[in-house]
Amino acid sequence: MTSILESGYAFWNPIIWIIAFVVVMVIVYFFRRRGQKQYKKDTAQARIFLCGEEVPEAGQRHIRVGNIYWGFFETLKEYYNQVLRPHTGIINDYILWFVAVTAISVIVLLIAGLAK
Amino acid sequence: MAALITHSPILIIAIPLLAAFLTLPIGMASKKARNALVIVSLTFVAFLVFALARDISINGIHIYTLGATSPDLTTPTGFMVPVRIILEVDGMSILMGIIWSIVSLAAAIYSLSHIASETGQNRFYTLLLLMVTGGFGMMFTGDLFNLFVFLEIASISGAALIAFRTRSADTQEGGFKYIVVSAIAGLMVLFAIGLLYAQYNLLNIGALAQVIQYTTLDKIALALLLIAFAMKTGMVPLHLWFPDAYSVAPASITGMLVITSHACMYAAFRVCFTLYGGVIDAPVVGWILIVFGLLTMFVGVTMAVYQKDVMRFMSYHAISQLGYMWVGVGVGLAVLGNPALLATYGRDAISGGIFHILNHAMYKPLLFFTGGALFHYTGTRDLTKMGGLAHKMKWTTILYIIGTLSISGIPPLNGFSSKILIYESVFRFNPILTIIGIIVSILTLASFTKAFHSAFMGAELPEYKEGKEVPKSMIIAMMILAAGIVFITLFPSLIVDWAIHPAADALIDQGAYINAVTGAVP
Amino acid sequence: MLSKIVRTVTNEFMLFILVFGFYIIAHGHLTPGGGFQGGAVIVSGVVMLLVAFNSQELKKTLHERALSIMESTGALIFIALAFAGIGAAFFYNFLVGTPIFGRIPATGPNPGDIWTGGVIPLMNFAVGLKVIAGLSAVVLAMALFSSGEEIEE
Amino acid sequence: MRKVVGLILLLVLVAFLVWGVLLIHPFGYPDASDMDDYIIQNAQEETGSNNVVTSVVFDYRGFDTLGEATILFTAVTGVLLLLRTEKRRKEGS
Amino acid sequence: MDHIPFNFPFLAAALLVGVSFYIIIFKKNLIKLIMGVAILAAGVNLFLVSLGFRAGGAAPIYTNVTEGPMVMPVPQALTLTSIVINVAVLALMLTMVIHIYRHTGSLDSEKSRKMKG
Repeated sequence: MTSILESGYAFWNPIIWIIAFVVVMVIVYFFRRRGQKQYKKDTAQARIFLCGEEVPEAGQRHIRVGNIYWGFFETLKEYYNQVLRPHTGIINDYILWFVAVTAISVIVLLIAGLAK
Repeated sequence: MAALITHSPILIIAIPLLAAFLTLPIGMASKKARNALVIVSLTFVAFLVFALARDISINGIHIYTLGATSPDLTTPTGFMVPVRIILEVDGMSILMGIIWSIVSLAAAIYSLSHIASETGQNRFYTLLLLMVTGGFGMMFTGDLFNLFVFLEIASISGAALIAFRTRSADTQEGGFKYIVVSAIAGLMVLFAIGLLYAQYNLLNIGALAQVIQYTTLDKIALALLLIAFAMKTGMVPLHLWFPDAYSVAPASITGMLVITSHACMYAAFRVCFTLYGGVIDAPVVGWILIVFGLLTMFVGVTMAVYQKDVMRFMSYHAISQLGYMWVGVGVGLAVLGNPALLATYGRDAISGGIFHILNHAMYKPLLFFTGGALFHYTGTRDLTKMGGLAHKMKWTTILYIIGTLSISGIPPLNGFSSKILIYESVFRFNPILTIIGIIVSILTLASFTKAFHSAFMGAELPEYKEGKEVPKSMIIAMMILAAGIVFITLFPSLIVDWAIHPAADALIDQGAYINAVTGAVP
Repeated sequence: MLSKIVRTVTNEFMLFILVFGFYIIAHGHLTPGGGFQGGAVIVSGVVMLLVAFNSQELKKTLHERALSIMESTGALIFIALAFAGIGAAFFYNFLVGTPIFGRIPATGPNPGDIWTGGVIPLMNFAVGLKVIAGLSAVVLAMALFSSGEEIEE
Repeated sequence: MRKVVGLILLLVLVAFLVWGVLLIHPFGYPDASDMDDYIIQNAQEETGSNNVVTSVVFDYRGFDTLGEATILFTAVTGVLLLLRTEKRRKEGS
Repeated sequence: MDHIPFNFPFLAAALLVGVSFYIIIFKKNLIKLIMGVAILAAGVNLFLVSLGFRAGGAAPIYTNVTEGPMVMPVPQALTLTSIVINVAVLALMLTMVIHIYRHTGSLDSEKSRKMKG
């Protein structure tokens, strides 16, 4: 069987997963069949109801990317202040980082060599 | 046919070069002939790569000595040291070659309509073919200085292609940052090569690996080589140039630049495992790779959630995915000196990292291509201006969903197959790494959901009412990569047994690489 | 455009520069030098022309399109010479021992013979052609661009 | 702040480089020279060229020279691509 | 360490690398930055070519050479390759700087930071 992936002490087989997924989908479809029968598209039923207010245009209705995950960024504000500081966009800083990492790794390698 | 296989390593490098030299005169005559030349040469190269892969899976490492009286005469008769340049193709090299051939062909097909409205197309295709040459040379060469030369070819052509759209200032800025970073990394690599040459008077990787002694000079050279290649790969905190350069390039070139960064990562692995494999202080270097890899994963994905430019967003995701490979292979390197642990989980970790390279090379160019399709349709890279595009771009939406599920490791797609390999093997080395990896995977899914909602979902925006799906060749190029994803998804263990484990063993088994060059018993 | 004296002297000197560059290219396998060095010498002459006359004047004689084709030709000759040896191996020096450039010099110090070197003199010529065309095109393009008007595609 | 940290790290790196180059063989007395000795002895009858450097550039390491010429070609192509004319862009090549 | 007095070329190469890194890191003018890259390339080339020197060696060219040791030919070939590569890189860098100056009207690397974060 060419689709059983032996990974350490477990195995992974996409075929089995896909079969199970299809079975679950069929069950879900049967439940959905038992829903409202008299629903019709393109009638008053399908229109958006905003507790009586009239619905804004598509342009305003769409939630732009700036408003998504607002709480996430609000919570991690400190982290982002820290992590945004190196991203200056100045080419000189990029090379400074290169020099820094090279020097540090040379020190680490030499000290490890001495320890031996 | 046998002669074709014998000469295939050099043909794979030389045919795109020949096509690149021919592109300009032919393109001045007719555009159709030029496009046909590009596509046909790349297809033939892909065929050669697969033929060579089959040959290597049967006969082992493939050697090609340039300029000798016969290609397998690595050292002059009666002399122990290789003098000429030697191309050496083993399992790892040919895996990278397969990836590069598929992605470059897809990128060429994508470019046919993506840059159809720009000037300077002859030189664009010339540089694209030269970039293909540089990538193949980096992957197949067995000579350190030759590696530097092809690294420079790939870097210069990539920088010129990043700055292709000269109308806006940010393309020039991105190209300038890329070329400065590449030049300095390349010169540091050259300095390290000089340090090695001064001691051993050798340039061939296999011959050097036989006599290297890990003196102080070798340590400095190792640090220079490793950090220079890591900078070209985009490892945090050396990643700062990465989004600036990748977000402004034409989308097809961005898809190829991802693979060139993988080629630099391959060079770093080659240095750690093959060149220094016998003498390296494995736990220390392994932990350096692991720590920087974790940093890369986490910083990359958190910065990606923050982005509003679709291409920058995907570039930061490319950075964070590179972290998985560093961690996986770093764990394997950390236990390199311990055969028991290596057999228990080290080989699985290395296999997971390499398998993730393959998967990432399939879905990340696909995502960059979808981003380019969005740019092609809306004329902007800003996610805040997009919305409701799924109504018009049905194919792009489906392909974007495939790439998203794959990159965030949702079963059953291929991203999950490699991530589970990495997770389970790394868990036995240190559970913290697995936990961080899973957190990063969750954040990846979250950020891609955000981008998907803001770009595709929602009602049809008035400014994008008219306009139709992107041209056919772009869809075909994305389809090629999506087909690769589906194939790897359905038959993971087929790929692992035929391509990934040979590659991992080629990295681990240093003696075979040395034997192929010197013929001496290690 | 500089004064008439400068332009005349430049025209006279250009001949000597061409001869010297050609000598360096042709004797690359006997004396220090080669394709890159000789090409650089000739391109320095082109830069001298660019200083004496201005770039618009030079554009009338040096067409960027022709320079591109010339450079591609040099590159194609080079890679064709490399491919020609593929009977043995890529880059095999297949001309050693043949009548053309095939003589083997006496081992050790010798006065030197122009008909030696196999493919090396031919590769020198190909690289020289390539360097002349390429660097002249770059210098001309930069001069034209910074003087306000652009090269034609 | 940035200047101080940068200077310190730069000095560290330069100190390591200086220490490293001082550990190399004495200038003019290389330790190992097998490859170069072989080339110096056999270049004449193998390539028929008096100039050993040229024989290295075009025969022993000719592939590097091909890459070098390719790099020059790449740079020229890139420069002419970036400095291409503006007016042809209107009608779209 | 008795051979330190002989290593002045290597020392000069290392110091050139240091000077060039100082220029690249602390000079905000893009042209000066390119000069720094050029000096870095010069340092690496000096290091490479001085590796192959033999005391009292002649140039490895048999045309009318006097008997005696010859310096190593391979580092000279590598240096030739590296010089041409750096010429190519500098040409491309200058082209991009010309374009940046056209677009932003300044050569300050702090002005050309449209993309950050």
